[in-house]
Amino acid sequence: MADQKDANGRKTGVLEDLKEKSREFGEIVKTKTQEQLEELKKPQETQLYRSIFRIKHDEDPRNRALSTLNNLFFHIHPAKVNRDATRYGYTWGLGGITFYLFIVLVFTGVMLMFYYHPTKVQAFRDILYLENDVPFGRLLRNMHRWAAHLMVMAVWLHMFRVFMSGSYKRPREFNWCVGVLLMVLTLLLSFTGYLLPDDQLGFWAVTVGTNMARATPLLGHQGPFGPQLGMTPYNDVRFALLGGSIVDANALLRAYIWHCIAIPLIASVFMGVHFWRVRKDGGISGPSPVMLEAETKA
Amino acid sequence: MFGDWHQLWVIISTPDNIPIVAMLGLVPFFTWYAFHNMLANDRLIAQLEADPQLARTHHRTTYPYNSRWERELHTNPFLMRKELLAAIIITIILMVWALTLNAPLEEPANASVTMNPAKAPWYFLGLQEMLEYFDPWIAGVIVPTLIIVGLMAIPFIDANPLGNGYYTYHQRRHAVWTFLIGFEGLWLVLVCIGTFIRGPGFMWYWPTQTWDPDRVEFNVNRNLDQIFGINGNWLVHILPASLRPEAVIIARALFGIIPMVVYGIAAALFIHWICMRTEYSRTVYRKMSILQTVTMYIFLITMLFVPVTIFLRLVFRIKYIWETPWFSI
Amino acid sequence: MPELQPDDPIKTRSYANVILIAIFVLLLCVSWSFYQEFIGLRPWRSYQTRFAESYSAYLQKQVRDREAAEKAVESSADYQKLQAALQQAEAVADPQDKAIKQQSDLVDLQRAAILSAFQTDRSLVGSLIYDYEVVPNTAAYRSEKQSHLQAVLDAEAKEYSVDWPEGDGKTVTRTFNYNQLNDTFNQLLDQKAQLTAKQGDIDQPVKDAQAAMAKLISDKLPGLTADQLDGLLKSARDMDVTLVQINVNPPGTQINDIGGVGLTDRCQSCHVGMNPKFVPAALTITKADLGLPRSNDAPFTSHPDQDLLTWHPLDTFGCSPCHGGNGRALDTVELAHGRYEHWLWPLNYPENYQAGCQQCHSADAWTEHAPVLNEAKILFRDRGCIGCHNYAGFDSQGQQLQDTDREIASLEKEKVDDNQKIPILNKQGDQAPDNATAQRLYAEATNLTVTVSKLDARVEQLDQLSHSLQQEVKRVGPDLKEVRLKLHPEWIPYWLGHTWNFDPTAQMPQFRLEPDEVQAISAFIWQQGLKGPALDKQAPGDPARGKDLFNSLGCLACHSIGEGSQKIGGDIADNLSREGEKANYDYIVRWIHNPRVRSAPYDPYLHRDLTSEDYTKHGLPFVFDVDHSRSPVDGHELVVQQQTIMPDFRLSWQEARDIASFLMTQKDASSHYDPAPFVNDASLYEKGRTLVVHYGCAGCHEISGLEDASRVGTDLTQEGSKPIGRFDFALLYTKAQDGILPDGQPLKRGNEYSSWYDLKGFFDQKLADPAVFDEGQYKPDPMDRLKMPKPNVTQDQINALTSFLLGSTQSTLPPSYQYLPTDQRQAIQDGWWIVTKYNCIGCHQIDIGQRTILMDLPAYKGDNAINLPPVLTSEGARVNPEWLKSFLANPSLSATDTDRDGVRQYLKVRMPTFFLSDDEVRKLVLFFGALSSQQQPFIPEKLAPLSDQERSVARAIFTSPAAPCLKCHMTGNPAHDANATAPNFLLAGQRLRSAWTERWITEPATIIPGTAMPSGLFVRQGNRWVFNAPLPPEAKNYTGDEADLLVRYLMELTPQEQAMLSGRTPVAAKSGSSSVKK
Amino acid sequence: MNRKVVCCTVAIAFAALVGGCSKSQNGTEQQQPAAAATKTIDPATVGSVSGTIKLDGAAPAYKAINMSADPYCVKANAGHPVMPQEVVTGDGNTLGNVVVYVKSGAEGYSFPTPTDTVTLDQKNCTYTPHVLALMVGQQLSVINSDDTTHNIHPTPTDNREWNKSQPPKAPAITDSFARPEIAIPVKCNVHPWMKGYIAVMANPFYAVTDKDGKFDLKGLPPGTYTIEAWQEKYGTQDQTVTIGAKEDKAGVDFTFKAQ
Repeated sequence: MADQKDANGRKTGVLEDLKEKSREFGEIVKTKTQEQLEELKKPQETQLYRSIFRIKHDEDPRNRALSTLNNLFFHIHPAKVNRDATRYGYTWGLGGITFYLFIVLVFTGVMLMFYYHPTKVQAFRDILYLENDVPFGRLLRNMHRWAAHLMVMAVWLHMFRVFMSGSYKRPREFNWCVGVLLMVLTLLLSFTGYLLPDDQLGFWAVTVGTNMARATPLLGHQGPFGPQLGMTPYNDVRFALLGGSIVDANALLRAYIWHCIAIPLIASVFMGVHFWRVRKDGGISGPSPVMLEAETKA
Repeated sequence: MFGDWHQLWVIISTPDNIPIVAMLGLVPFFTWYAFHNMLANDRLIAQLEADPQLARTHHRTTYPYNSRWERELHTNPFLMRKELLAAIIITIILMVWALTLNAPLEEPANASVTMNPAKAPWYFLGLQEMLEYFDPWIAGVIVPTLIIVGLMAIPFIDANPLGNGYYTYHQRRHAVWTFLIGFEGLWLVLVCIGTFIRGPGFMWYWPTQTWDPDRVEFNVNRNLDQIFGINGNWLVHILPASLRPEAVIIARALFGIIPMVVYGIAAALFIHWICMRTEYSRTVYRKMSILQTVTMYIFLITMLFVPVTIFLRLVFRIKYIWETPWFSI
Repeated sequence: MPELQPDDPIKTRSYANVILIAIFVLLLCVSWSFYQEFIGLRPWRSYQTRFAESYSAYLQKQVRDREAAEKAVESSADYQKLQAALQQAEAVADPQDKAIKQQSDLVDLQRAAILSAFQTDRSLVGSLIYDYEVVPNTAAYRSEKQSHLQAVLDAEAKEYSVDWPEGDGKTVTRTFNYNQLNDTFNQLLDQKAQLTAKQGDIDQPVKDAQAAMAKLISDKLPGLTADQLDGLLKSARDMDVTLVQINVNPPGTQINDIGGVGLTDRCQSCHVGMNPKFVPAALTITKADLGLPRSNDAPFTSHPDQDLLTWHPLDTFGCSPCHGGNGRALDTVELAHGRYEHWLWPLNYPENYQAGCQQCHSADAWTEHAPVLNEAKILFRDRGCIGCHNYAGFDSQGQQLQDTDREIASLEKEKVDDNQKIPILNKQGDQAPDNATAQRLYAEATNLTVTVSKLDARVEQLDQLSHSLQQEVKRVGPDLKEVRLKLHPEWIPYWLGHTWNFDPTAQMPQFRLEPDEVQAISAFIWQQGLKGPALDKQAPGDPARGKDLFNSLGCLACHSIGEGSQKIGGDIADNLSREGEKANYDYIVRWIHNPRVRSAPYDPYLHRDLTSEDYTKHGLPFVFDVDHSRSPVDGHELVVQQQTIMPDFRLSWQEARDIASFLMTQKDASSHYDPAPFVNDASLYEKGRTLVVHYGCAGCHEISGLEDASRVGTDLTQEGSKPIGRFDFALLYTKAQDGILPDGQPLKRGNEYSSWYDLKGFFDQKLADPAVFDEGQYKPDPMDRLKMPKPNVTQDQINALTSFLLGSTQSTLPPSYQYLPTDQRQAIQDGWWIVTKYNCIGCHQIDIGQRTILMDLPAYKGDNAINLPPVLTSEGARVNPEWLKSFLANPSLSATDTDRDGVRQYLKVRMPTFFLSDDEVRKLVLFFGALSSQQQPFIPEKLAPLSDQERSVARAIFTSPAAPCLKCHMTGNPAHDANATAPNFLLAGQRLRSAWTERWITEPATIIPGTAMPSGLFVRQGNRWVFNAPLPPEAKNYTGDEADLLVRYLMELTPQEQAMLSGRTPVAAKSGSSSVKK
Repeated sequence: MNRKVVCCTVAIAFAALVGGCSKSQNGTEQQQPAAAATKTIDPATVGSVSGTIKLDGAAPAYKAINMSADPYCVKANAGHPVMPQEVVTGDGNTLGNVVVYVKSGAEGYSFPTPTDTVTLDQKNCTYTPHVLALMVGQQLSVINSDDTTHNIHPTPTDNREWNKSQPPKAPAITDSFARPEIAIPVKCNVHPWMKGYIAVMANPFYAVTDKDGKFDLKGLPPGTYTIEAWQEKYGTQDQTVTIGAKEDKAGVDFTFKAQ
C-alpha cells in the first residue's frame, strides 16, 4: 500500500496516525505532571487543602480573624481580644486549664471504659488487668486519676480568681452561678469515680460520703423529721443514691452510669452555657480599667 | 509521742494526699499574687483619686499602655499561643505525676473489714471534719447546700459596683475578706485538718505524732445546758400533768434557744458594725435592698456559727448548744 | 492596615522558644512513658538475658564434659566390641538392602505406570454403574436398564495400553482391561508391603546393635546425652526474650482469689529456670551450678522437687495457688511477690513453703513431700495445741460423740412418736366405716412397726459407733483424777511453777502463774482427785531387771530418759529421768501393768464418776472394762478406760514391779521440794477451780467436774485467711511495721530489712513467746493477761507450726482442687490419722524412707538392727486382713499366754495392745491394704493341694542344707526358739498371702532391704524359679516352679510335719555348725 | 380513722346475718337423728328360720394327712388316720361345717357383744372345731392340749393379723376380732397341715351346721332377710326370706354342687 501523504506532506498511513497520536498523548501527559508538581509546591492552592481549610492562613488581619471565626473549635474565642487579657497575670489561664483537663479526662476515661466492667465480680479484676496486662494501662489509669485531682484543684483556684478579680459582678452573675454548679458537678464526678475500682479505699470513702446522705432532714431515715415521714433505710435518699442500703453491686453500677455518662453530659451542657455566657457577657472580664468611688452612681 | 517525722512523711506522700499538699503550695501563692495585683491597682486608684486631672486621661490599668498600641489583639496568635503553652505545661505535669506516682489500689472491697481511719476523698474531708462538730444532717446536708446557694447568691448580694473586672482590695475589702475566710479559712483549713490531723479513730493527732490504732483518748463533751445544770425541776410545777415526766427535756430545749438568740444578735451586731466602718461601705450598705441584706445576714451568721461551734468544741468541749428531741445543734 | 506599633511588647514578644522548650519537655515525658512501658516496668527482660548467658555457659561446660565422658566410654573395650558387631551386622545387611531396594523401586515404577489408566477406568466404570443402578428396576424401564448394563460391560472390557517397565530398565507396552488393572494394582500394593516387611527384618540386627550401644552409654552415663545438651545449648543461646505465662481458665470455676479471674502466673518470666522448655526435668540446676553468688538477685534455680510437679502440673496449678504472690504483676519484685501492704496473699518465705500444701491437704494427717507440714500436724496434737484450739479433723471424736448422741436422742423420740401412733391407727382401723380404709389403716400400722424396727437397728448401730468413739477419745495430758493415788502432793506446785526445769522436753507448755495462783490450782487439783479404791500394796521389784526391760521393751519409742546430751528416746511422752521424785511406786506398778485401768468409770450423761454403790444398787459387780461399758444407772456408754494413748505391754505383775522400782530409782539427788500443806486447804478450792477453768487445763487433762469443758482457745481451722486487722499486735504495732523484733533486733532477711506486720510475723512471735504482746501493758489483774502458755517448741518447730497456720485458709481454689480422694487413697488418709495419733511410726517404719525413733537408739545400732520391730512398708500385701484384725486386737495371739509377741516371740521389743476400737482396727486394716494397693475385701488364692511327688520335692527343698529354713525360723520347741530370728511357719497358713510369700522367698531384699532372710535362694530359669542348690536325685526332675511349690508346701505345713522335719534338720546348734542327720 | 369504723359496721352486719339463718337451720336438724335411733327387738314377736344344707354330687375322696413332720402328732393319732375336714358329709349327703347367717336385713338393730368366750382347741394336731363362728368383739380363747408347740396364725383380710406360738401347757391365748369377716383362715406355722376358719359375725343370727347339715336361726324379729350359707370349698349361696311376727319358717334349704 503506498504511503499516502496528507495535506501537509506527512505520511498518512494507519501506522503513522498511530505514532502521531501517541506522541501527542505523551506531550499532554508530560505537561500535566509538571503542572501537578508545580501545584504541590504550593499546597495551599491544592483542591484538597482548600477543601479542608476553607481560608488561607496568611499573616494578614483578615485571615487571622477568619481563622478563629470560621473554625469550629477556635470560634469559642472572639476574633480580637483585649490586649491585657492575653496575659497570664489576670486569668491565670485556670478556666482554660480546667477545660483542657476535662478533655484529657474524657479522653483517658473513654480509653478506660474499653476495659472496665462495672460489676462486683469483674471491677477489681479489670483494674488489675489494666495495671499489669494492658500496654500503657497503668499510665492511663494514673493520668485519669491525677487529672481528676488536678481538675478539682483548678476549679477551686479558678473560682478563687474569678472572685478575687470581681468578675462575678454584673453582667456575669448568672455565669458565676453556672460556674458554681460546674464546680459541684466536678466534685460529684470525682466522687463517683472514686468508687469504681471497687477497692477498700473507694468503698469506705463512698460509704462515709453516703452516710451523710442518710442524715438529710426530711429525706434521710436518720435525719430530723425523716422517720416521721416514713423514711426507712430502704426508701430514703441514700437508697436512691446507692440503689441499696449498703455500697455494693448496685451502687457500683449507679456510680458508673453517673460517672461516665450522666454527669459528663450535664457538665458539657453547662460548660457550653458557661463559655457561651463568657462571650455573651463581654468576654474576659478584665483587666478592666479601675473605677473610683466618686464615679459610682449614688 | 511526737517527733515521728516518718509518720508525717507517710501522710504527705500518700498518693491521694498529694492534691491537698499541692494546694498548700498553690493557694498561698495565688493569694499572694491576687493581693499583689490588688495592691498595685489600689496604689493606682489612690493616685487617681489624689489627682483628678490624671484620672481623666489615665488608661486606668497598671499594665503598660501606649495610645498607639492596638487595644485589641488578634486571638489567633497571641492568646492561642498562651493557651497552647498552658496546655503543654499541664500535660507535662500530669505525665510526670502519672509516671512517678501510681494511683492507689488497695485490697478488694470487703464490707466486713473496716479501714481505720475510713476517710472520704480529699476534697470532702472538710465535710467529714465538720461531722465531728455537728450532727450529720447539718454537716452533711445543711452546710453544703448553704455553701452552694451562698456562693451562687454572692453576685446578687454584693451591691458594690466597684472592682468589676480588676483586682482591688481597698474598694472590696469586705467581699475579699468574707471569701478568704469562707474558702481558705474554713473550707481548706478543715480539709487540711481532715487530712493531716485526723488519724485512726478520727482522733486528733498533732503533726509528727504517731498514728496508733490502739490509742485511747478521754474527752467528755458536755452540752451547754448540762454545764449550766438545767434540770427543769422548777418547770415541773408549771407543766400540765401529762408532760411532767419530760420536764427535763423541755427545759433543756427551751434553755437552748437563749444562747442561739444571743449568738444571733451578737453576730448581727458584729456584721452591722463591719458594714458601717467606712464611709463607702455605708453607702453600699444603704444601697442594698431588704432582701439582699436579709440573705447576707443569714449567710454570714451561719458562716460565722461554724467557727464559733468549732471553737466551743475544741476549747470548752461543748457538744450541743441547743438540744431538742427532734434535732440538736 | 500596616503594622504601626513595632514596639508593642505583647505583639513583639515571641513565645516560639518557650513553646519549643515546652514541646521538647513534653516529648521527653512521652519517651519516658515509652521507656517505662517497655523497659522500666519489664525487669524480666534483663533477668532473661542474664539467664541465657549464664545458662549457656553452664551448658557449654556440660556438653564438653559429656562429650569427653562419652568418648571415654566409646573407647572402652565392650563398646568397641559392640561397634564391631554393629559393623558386621551392617555388612551383612547392606547387600540384601540394596536388592530389596531395587525390587521396591521397580514396583513403584510399575504402580506409577498403571496408576493413571487404572484411575480413569475405575471412575468411568463407576459412573456407568451409577447410571445403571439409578434406572428403576421395573418392566417399563427394562430396555433402558439393559442398555446401561451393556455400557458398563463394554467399559469393563475396554483395553488400555500401558508401557510396563520391566526389571532392567526396559519397558514393554501391555494392555489391561478393567479387572486386570484392578488385580495388578492390588498385587503391586501387596508386593510393596512384603518388601518393606522384609527390609525391616534385615535391618533388625543393625537396629539391635545400635540400641545395645546406646544402652551401654546410658547405663554408664545417665542423664542427657551430648546432642540433647547441644539442643538445649542452641535453644538457650538464641532464646527470644518474651513474657512467659501460665494461663489457666477452667470453665465455670474461679481459680484465683482476685474477683473470679482465671490464673495468670507469669513467674516463669523471671524464674526462667522453672520453665521445662529451657530446663528439662532431668536437669535441675541451682544457683551454684550457674556460678552465681548466693545472695545476688538471680532467680534461676529450677524447681527443686520435680516429682511434686508431676502431681501438680504447672499448667493446671500454676505457681501462685501454692506459693502465694501476685502471679500477674511483673513490674517490680515487691509487687510480684505480693509482699506489700494491700496484697492479701503474700509469697511464703522459704521456711513456710509447705503452707501452700495445707490449703488443699487439710484432711491429710501425712502428706508426701511435705515433711514440715507432717511434723507440724504431729506437734499440733503432741504439744497440746489441740487442748485449747479446735481444729477440724483433729480429735473430732468428741464432736462426733455429741452428734451421735443427738442423733440417738432424735431417733428415740421418733420411735416414741411412732409407738404412740400405732395403737391409734389400729383403733381407727377397727372402727373404720368400710373394709378398704380398715385395710389401709392396718397396713399403715404394720408399716410403722417395721420402720420402728429399722430405727432400732440404726440406734444399735449408733450405739456401737459411740462405744468405739468413746474408746477413741484420747487426751494429751495425764488423768488428773488419779492425782492423789499417783503423785507426791509437794511435787505439783513445783511442776506448775517450773515445768521445764523439771523436764526440759515436757509436752506441757509453761504457764505464767503467780505463786498464789500456783497454790490455788495445786489445792484444787489435789482436792478434786479421786480418793478412790486404795491401791494394793506392791512388793519392791528388781531395778536392774527393770532397767533392762525398760530399755528393750520399746518404752523409748515414746518416752525418753537421761538428761541433756545423754537424753535418748522419743518426745511423744515425757522424760522419765526424774520420775522417782514425783510418783508413788504402787500406782506406777499398776500403771505399767495396764495403763488403761481407771479407778472409777465416768458417765458422760450424769457428768460424774460412778462409785461401787451405783453398781451394787443395781446388783451388779463393780466391773467396768471394754466389754462391760454400759452404765448401770442409765444404760449409756461409760468412759471405762484411761483416755491415754499409752498401750498395755501385757507385762506380768513381777515385770511391772521391776520396771516401776527401776523408775523409782530415777531421781535427781539435789532436788528438794518444800512441803505443800496448802493442797488440803479447802478455802483455795473455789479459787483454784476458777483458775483451772480460766486457763483451760481441762482441754488436755481429765479433771472431775470439768470433763466436758470446751476448748478455751480460738478455732484455728481458717486462721490463715483472717484479715491482718483482726490480729492484736498491741504495743508492738509500730515496731512490727518498722521491722524491729520484740527483743529490739531488726528483722533481717537475706540482706534487706523487712517488716513483720503480717500473719507470719504474728504467728512466729506468738509461738516464740505468747506474752510478748502483753509487754508494757497495764494489766495488774493476772486474769486479764494473755493466758496462752509458752509452748515447748524449738525454732524449727515454730516454723513448721507457722507454715501449718499460714496454710489453714478458706481456700480460694475451686473445690475440685481439694485433695478429697474417694478411692483407696482415702483409706490411706484415714489410716495416717490413727498411725500418727498412736505414734506407730515410733517403732515401725510405715512410709518408705521414714525413720523411727528406735532406729536411732544405741541399742539397735549396727547388727542389732535385726532386733528392730518389723518394717511395715509392704504389710498390706504381706498379711491376710482377717489375721491382721485379730492380731491388732490381741497381738499375743493367744488368750492365755499374753506376756509375749504373738508372731516374733524371740524379739525383746514388745508389740503392745492399744485397745483400738473396732472402727480404728477397720481403718488400720484398710490403711495397710491401701498402702500396698491391695483389693478389698481379700479373697485368698486357692492353692492346689500338693501331690505326694510334689510334697517330697518340697520337703527336699525345705530341708536342704542350702536353705536351713528351720534353723532361723521358730519351730515351737523353746530351746531352739530362744535364738530363732524369724516367725514360726505354722502361722504362715492363716497369716501370709501366697503371692507375697512367693515374691518374698525369691527376692526378700527388694521388699525389706536389710532383712535377715537370705536372698538368692531361687534363681530364674526361663519363666520359672528353680532352687539355687543341688537337690537329691528324686527331686531333680521336677519341672514346675519350685518357689511356688515351696509356698504351697508352707501354706499346708502341719505341726506334725514340722515336728518330724525339725527332728531331722540340724537343730540351730549354738556353735552354728550344721550337722546333717539323715 | 374512718377505715376502722367501716370494717366494724360490716362485721356486725355479718354476725347478725349468720345468727339469723343459723337459728332456722338447727331448728330442722333436731327431728332427723331421732329416727336413726337403734330399734329394739320385741321378744314376743320373734320368729326363726331353719333348714338343711345338702351336697349335690359325691364329696371328694381325701387321703389321710401325713403328720410325719412332728413325731408327737404321729403318736397322738396312732391307729386312726386323720382325714382333712374340708368337706364333711353326713348321711343323705348333708354338708357339715357350713356357716349360715343373716347377711342383710338385720342392720338397724344393735346387739350387745356376748360375754361368753368361744374356745378353739388344738388337739392331736388338728383344730377343733374346724370352723368356728363368733360375734364381733367376742372373746376367743385358744388352748393347746397337745404336748407339742403350736403357732396360731389367723390371716384375715379386713381384721388385724397376729400370730403367736403356744408351747405345751401354756396359758390360753385370748383375743377378739373388731370387724365382721366371713371366715378368717387360721393356720399353724409349725404344722402346715393344720387348717381352720373363724367367722366373725356382726349379728347373733348365725349357726355352723354339724354333719347333719341342719341349722336354726332363732330370735329373728319380723322382716325380710337374706340368709347366706358359706362353705370353705364350695363358696357361698344366699336366699331372701321374709318372716312375720312369731313365724318359724322351716325348709330354707341350700344345696352346693360338688365340682
